[in-house]
Amino acid sequence: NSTNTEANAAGGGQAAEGGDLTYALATSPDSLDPHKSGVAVASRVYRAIFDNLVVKLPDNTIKPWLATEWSVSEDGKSYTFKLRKDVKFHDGTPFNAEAVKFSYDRIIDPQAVVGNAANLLAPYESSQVIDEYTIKLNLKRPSQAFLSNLSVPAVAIVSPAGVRKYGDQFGKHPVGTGPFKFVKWDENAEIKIERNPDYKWAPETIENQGAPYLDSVTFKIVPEEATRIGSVQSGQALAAETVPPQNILTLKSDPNFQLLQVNTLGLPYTLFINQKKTPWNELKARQALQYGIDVGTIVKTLYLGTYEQAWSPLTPGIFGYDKSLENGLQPDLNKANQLLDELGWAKGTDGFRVKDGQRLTLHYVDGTPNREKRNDIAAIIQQQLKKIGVDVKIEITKDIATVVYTNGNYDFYGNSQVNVDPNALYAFYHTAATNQRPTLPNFSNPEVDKLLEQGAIEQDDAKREEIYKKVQQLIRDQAVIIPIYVFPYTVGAAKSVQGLKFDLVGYPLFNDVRIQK
Amino acid sequence: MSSLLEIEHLSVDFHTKKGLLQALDNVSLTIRAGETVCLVGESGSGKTITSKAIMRLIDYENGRIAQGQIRLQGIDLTVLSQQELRSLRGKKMAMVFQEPMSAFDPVYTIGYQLIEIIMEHDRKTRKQAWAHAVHLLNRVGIPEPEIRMKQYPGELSGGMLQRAMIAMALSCGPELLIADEPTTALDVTIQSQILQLLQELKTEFNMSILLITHDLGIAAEVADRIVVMYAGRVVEQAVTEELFELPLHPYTRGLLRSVATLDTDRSSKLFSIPGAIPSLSALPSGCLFHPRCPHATDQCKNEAPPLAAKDEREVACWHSEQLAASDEWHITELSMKGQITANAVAKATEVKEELTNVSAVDGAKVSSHGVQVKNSPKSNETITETVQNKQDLFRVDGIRKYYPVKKSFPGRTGASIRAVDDVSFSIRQGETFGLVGESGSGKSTLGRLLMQLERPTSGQVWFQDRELTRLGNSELRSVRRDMQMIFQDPYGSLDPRWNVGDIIGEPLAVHEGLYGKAKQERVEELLSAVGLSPSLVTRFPHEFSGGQRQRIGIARAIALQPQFILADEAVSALDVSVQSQIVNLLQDLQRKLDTTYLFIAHGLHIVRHISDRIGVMYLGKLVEIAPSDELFRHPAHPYTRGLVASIPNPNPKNRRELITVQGEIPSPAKPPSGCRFHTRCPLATSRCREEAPELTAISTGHYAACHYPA
Amino acid sequence: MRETMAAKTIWKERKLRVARQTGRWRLGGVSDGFVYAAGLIIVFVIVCAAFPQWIASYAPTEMLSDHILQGPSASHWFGTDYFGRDVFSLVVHGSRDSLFIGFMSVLVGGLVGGIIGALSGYIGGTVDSILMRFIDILMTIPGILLALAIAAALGPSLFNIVLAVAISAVPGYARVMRGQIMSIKGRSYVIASRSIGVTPFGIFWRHVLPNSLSPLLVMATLGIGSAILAGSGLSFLGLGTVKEIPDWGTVLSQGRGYLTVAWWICTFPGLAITLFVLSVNILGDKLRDQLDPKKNAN
Amino acid sequence: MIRAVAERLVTSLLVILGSCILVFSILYLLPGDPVDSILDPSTATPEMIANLRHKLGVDQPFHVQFLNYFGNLLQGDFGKSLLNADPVLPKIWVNLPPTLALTLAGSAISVIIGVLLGVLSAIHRDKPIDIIARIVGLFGISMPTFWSGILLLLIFSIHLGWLPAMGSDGWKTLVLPSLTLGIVGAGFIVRMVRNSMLEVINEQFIVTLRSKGLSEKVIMYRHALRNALIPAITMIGMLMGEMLAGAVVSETVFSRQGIGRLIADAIMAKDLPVVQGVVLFSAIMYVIVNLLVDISYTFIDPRVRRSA
Ligand SMILES: Nc1ncnc2c1ncn2[C@@H]1O[C@H](COP(=O)(O)OP(=O)(O)OP(=O)(O)O)[C@@H](O)[C@H]1O
Ligand SMILES: Nc1ncnc2c1ncn2[C@@H]1O[C@H](COP(=O)(O)OP(=O)(O)OP(=O)(O)O)[C@@H](O)[C@H]1O
Ligand SMILES: [Mg+2]
Ligand SMILES: [Mg+2]
Repeated sequence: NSTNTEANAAGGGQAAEGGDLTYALATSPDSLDPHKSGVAVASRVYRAIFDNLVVKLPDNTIKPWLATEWSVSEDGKSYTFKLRKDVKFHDGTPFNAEAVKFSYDRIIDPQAVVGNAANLLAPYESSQVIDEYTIKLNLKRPSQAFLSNLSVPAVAIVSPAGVRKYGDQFGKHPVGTGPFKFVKWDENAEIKIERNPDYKWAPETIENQGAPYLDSVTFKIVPEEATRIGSVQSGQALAAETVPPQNILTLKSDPNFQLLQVNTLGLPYTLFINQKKTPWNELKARQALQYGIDVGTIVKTLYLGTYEQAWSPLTPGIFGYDKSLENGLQPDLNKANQLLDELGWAKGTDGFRVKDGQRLTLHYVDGTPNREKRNDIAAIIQQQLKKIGVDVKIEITKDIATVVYTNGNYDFYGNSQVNVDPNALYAFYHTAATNQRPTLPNFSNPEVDKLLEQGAIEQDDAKREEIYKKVQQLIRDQAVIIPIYVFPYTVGAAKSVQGLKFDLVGYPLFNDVRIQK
Repeated sequence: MSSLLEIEHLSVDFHTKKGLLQALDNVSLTIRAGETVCLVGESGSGKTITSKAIMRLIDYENGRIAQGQIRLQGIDLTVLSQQELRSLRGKKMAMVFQEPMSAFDPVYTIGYQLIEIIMEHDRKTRKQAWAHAVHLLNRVGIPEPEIRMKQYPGELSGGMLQRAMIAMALSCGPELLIADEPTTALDVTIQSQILQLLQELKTEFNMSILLITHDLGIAAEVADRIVVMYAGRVVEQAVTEELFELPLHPYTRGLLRSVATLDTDRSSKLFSIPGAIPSLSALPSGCLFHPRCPHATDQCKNEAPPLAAKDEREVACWHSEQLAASDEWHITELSMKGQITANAVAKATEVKEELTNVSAVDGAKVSSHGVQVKNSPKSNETITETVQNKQDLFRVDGIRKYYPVKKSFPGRTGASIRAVDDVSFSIRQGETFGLVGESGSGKSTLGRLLMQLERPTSGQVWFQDRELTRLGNSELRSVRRDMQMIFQDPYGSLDPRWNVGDIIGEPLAVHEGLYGKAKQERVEELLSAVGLSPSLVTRFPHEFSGGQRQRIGIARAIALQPQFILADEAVSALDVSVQSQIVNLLQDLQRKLDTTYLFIAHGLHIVRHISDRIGVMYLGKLVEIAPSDELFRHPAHPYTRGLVASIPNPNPKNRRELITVQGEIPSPAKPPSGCRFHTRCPLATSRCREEAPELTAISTGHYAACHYPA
Repeated sequence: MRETMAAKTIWKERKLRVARQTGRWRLGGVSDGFVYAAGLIIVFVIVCAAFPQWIASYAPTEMLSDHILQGPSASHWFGTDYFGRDVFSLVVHGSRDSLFIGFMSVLVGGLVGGIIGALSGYIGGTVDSILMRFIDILMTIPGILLALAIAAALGPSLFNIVLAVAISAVPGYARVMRGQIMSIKGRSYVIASRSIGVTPFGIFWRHVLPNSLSPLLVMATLGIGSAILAGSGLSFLGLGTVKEIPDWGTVLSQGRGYLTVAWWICTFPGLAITLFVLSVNILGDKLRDQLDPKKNAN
Repeated sequence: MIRAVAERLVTSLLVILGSCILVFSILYLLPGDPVDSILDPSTATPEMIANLRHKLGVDQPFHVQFLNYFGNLLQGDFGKSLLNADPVLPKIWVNLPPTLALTLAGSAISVIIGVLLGVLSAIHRDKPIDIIARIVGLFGISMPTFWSGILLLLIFSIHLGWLPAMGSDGWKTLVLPSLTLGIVGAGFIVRMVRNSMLEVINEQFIVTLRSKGLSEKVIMYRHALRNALIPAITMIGMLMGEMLAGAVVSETVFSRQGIGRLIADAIMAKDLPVVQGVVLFSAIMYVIVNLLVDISYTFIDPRVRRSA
């Protein structure tokens, strides 16, 4: 799944130890407390400060990290981990079962912390310290995703002493067991982390099992695209993340720079059709959208071939991804028009369709700012759907929470999610419980519901894979969504930067990095 | 005497957007060493340009010397570079300007600006320059020069500044001093002080003076020779006595006759040259003065007369010889003996200007709308008599107006400016009451209090039988139709966005609800009543000259035929000849409408001419009230005597010591104790310092507030 | 400092005359060539806003997806953008909303500010104190922050941008209007009307107001420029709007990321803004010269 | 004098308080919720949201929040950021110096360029220098700041590599941002200085100075300029306010640390205590700058000194 990851590993030259890697981030992290932070950019920083119990490999196998081995109970409701004994937090306190218990309990404690980590840890209920280096985690119900989720940075292990010491301010003074120690955070300017010399518990995905080669990493916060790329070009930073598509091509062809790119895992950027709203509650209407929107052109135009088109509710590379969906549905204006005609929507003089005096409109809600050119997608879709007589009304709002999640006032809303397990589909496509918030597509299909429930607990990987493939096909056939693109994490870097790698979900790993003099 | 400055055939052009404009044409004049030459002429005649041309300052105003030479001690200034000129400016020739307040850089001290020029021209150290500057300030009569050196221009009074300006001009011992209207901006009392100072300095510094003035009185007092300019040309020059004795050019004669003196007969009309000076962009053909000249012939219209020499004097008129020989020509006879009859005026002023002569409209259509016309113009005597029997129109009782001084300490009641302090008097129905006094004495404030434009601090104002000070705002508004005002500043008192018809029609619309055609008709009548063509209704104020604008203001004031008109410095901003036109108009209107005037002015002769009774104000107090002639004949208060004596006398044969009232008017925020005048009074005693004199009658109708009235 | 009042007016009168005369010779203002050029640009832009379809050769919404990011050529004078839209057509059509932002925010801001300033200046006293403290308060908050807060809170829409820019412009107009009213209030023609017995409202309406408006007018003219700039600044800060036909500021701020690969996308709208604002400013300067009382010569 | 200053301080305090109240009300009354910036709406459950709202106190009615905030403020407590519980005051202290450096450098550039061009242009009226200066000035005020900033960045950091593209440490990083900021101010000052110079040059006292035989240089620079600067200084005072606004853009383009960016981000996130804190500071700065302007008047213009 990662095209360029290895490209530089072999690069010759005398890569020296030490040095400072300046790394330009696109936005400022909100907090470096993994349990609290809600934004991906923060994970890119705290990934280097914290470790998890386990690590997940691209082939979807799970390997030890802070845990050396584990076992699952018969009923799938409890996990027992044996922990490494040689691990210390940056503050010098030892890592042990207490620390694991503390961390996980903190995640689900609604008083101490409210954050997205809680969702990942979802069926977790409590834990039992068996001995200093053995811990048993108890779940409310079996979950096949649980172990995978433990590899996600957001459920990393934090230092109990650190949390007690800094309290509220832990996010500004993170203490973990990771390869780098936190040094300082200058608001809106930079975050600095330094090498943890004691580090020797890297997972097997990392080549360098010892302490990192670099002395330090300095994350610069550079929101303006041109400036961020400019900072690499002018030598002020050695690497910059999230290279806009138009610059990817230039950087790729520039002999002084390299471009690293890795696709993220989880749900691709997907437009959800709200089935609560007429006429989109009718299959034919939704299918008309499937045929009317030319996703290929959108992706090609906006991302200039640097992003891959998404075909399924899941991204490629994730467990259970159905590759057969790729290149399946092709845009077809005639079919789209025909479908709408069949529903009785007739084209008026202005080109828009009307039925019972009502114009066929599609309320397209998107957030601001124009992240990953998502607003531009809306603009193109508006023009494409105009051709089949649908009047797209775009609403760009800061207040997604109210418009979309509270009021459900949208026909079309796009979202994506980084995840490591197909169980992520559950939250989006399983019928919402009556007292729960409705899902984005407001989709309710007994067959899909059943499959998703099975998938969550099915222990046989082959069967589980089949289940999710079925789910993907059903969602496609029911025209629940329009998948758009798979987001690649891109980094533009000077040629001198070597050994920069990414984990499964696309977060950078600095353990192996060397700067060539 | 050798000549210091020789100007020969000087022509000056200005580059303008509309092309070349010739401001001076063939001007020649000489100034001999030690001589005082006066340049006179109406506003716009090119006096200032001439002076600036000498200094070559016109170069900075897009001006260019097109022709001619200016030689200062034989050096031709017209060919020098600016660099070379700079060494002459301030050193050999220096200038004093009209308005001292704006002639100093406001952000540097007086001392700095004096030292600056000294160090520029003389090799002196800072210390020497300082000492020299102090010496000069002392010499020009500035008290405490050391302190003044450190003060900023804004902290000195106008008179002080003008003295400092003179000190600055003298600092490098110039051979030629050019003074451009050095006293126009000052009070009469200060004016005479300054003129006296100039006279003294001239001999002391052995300089020549080129004095520019529009006041012939001043010229008569100080000039050795007079050069008369008109529309950028010299029309006449002569030795002062000769010029006053026998002017050769009709323009000079007109100017001389326009001057109201203390001796002119008050019953006669003031003489005025009709029309106005032409603008440079629309000069008439032939003799430039011909459109305004009663003696103009076809020759005058077609051919420009050359400046011809005639025994020591020069004149540019085709007919000067025959005119001078005629009987009527002699001025002194005419004006001093008061033989100008209304008819003569009418004849002299019958011209083709749009300003139709006032007497021409006399009794014309004005009557149709009830404007009362008294066909038998009474002699002055009779007016005064009837007036004395008439009732009081205004009665003012113990009125005061205090303005709080800008408070820097809130809460604490700070000192206040006592602009008007306990004044009581009355104005009779139909009379003209004149109000004189130095600047800041409270004249305008008193006027505003009468009109109830401001509420008094205490005291009462009675208008007929109503106590104005008690009326509410809306009641007052209805009373206002009986009291109107003519303003000092003819430009500022007309809304620039309104046309003449609307301006004059405003009171009609407000009080009589007239609109449209009816209003227009009335406006047209009013226009002709003030001597303007009714066709001008649609014009805007900026399209008129100062005099015409003042007529518009008057038309507005008389629109409702008010009982009372306040004229606050109504003619002060105008040229002499125009002043006369306006005064005549006001008097005519009074006769026709039986209006009562309160006439505020600082030009004493004008006040004397128009007023029946005069009040003299000093520092918020009325110090003397008397019938007009009486006041000038027998001034009782020393202040009044000083004022009267300060008036320059347009009779060169009768020169006298000018200085009369010493010093300057004190601040009304801290008026002196006792008699407020005691600080400047030559007769003051300890009683005056302690006890404030009351206004008491010293003869019938003559009141003075002095312990020792004359 | 005391001054002889009479002489002062003699002076005023004379100075006025001299100034008028010298003014005529010296105040050429901006050289006429520029003024004409500016006028032409403004007229052209207004025509663009009114009848964009006459001038633009493509619809601004037409996305030629196989012609994206093409440089200027004969068929696309200003090149194409990342959607494959014709940049020239975008600029032509975008003029409408840009002008709308410019004019409307000046209108709203000028009206509100003008009214506040007029009330404050004419009534004076407590009303003045209260209104001016309020204006002071507005002044302490930098305009764009206020605009940002409003736009952020109300969401990005053309109307909200106008509102935001207008509100931030209010204090400026209020101050100028107040100062002007206070100076006109003391003029002798106003006192003349008062002495005639015109009601305070009548005086205000017919004398004070008309004579106070010209600096406000000049300011408003110049304000059109700043409003357009402020609007584009808001787009830049992420509060722009997504519309089928974007205004200049939006095109500019959205195209800025392409500056290195396709300079034309943001250069032309940038130039359009700059040229238009420049023209408006030149005209404003000219207007200032023209309305200058010194220029009111015969 | 002391009382005058005291009085002024009191009104200033009232104004500052007023601006806090105003901003508080605007942010409170308009829709949106800081919680949305903290929690990912796609995964947050309603009870998580409710919990957080309660914790932050944003579920309280207006007057309670208001009184709480101002009560704390009076005790010197500026509150904590709603987003990450950072105390506001240190945040401001960290962000203030770079912004001050930026605005000061920007103002310096404006003033230097503005006054220089303004004077030259007035003295050489209608000559080529004048026309060039005025065009430069007009461009300064006619270009969107962010655009000119990005252009400068492209030219000087990316193409020429002379200056850093971002950051806020060292004078080098100050050059481009302050230039971006300064150009705009310079445009206004050129205009202002030119106009007031022309007005001063027409004054009578300039003629007097010439009649004294002083050279044009002395007249223009020693006399005319000083007089012309008086109105320009007010302008500079007002510009400082604008500078802060400009700083928002300049700091964003050049990724500088600073309160411009701080407040822009806080406004977007509806992080009330931070916005309040910054507004309070910017109001104080505004008041101080205007006080400084007034004081500098008394140095340049003796007329003011007297009436004070
Ligand atoms: N810089 C200039 N450019 C063009 N014309 C000018 C200039 N200065 C003065 N004039 C014209 O030259 C004529 C003479 O002006 P000047 O100032 O010399 O008159 P004056 O006799 O001094 O009048 P006043 O008594 O009003 O001072 C006037 O008509 C005036 O319009
Ligand atoms: N509105 C005001 N506020 C404060 N002081 C005032 C006001 N009006 C007039 N004064 C002061 O009152 C005094 C008298 O002024 P006023 O204008 O009545 O004098 P004046 O005799 O008309 O003088 P001038 O001949 O200069 O017109 C002056 O010292 C003046 O400064
Ligand atoms: Mg003159
Ligand atoms: Mg007066």
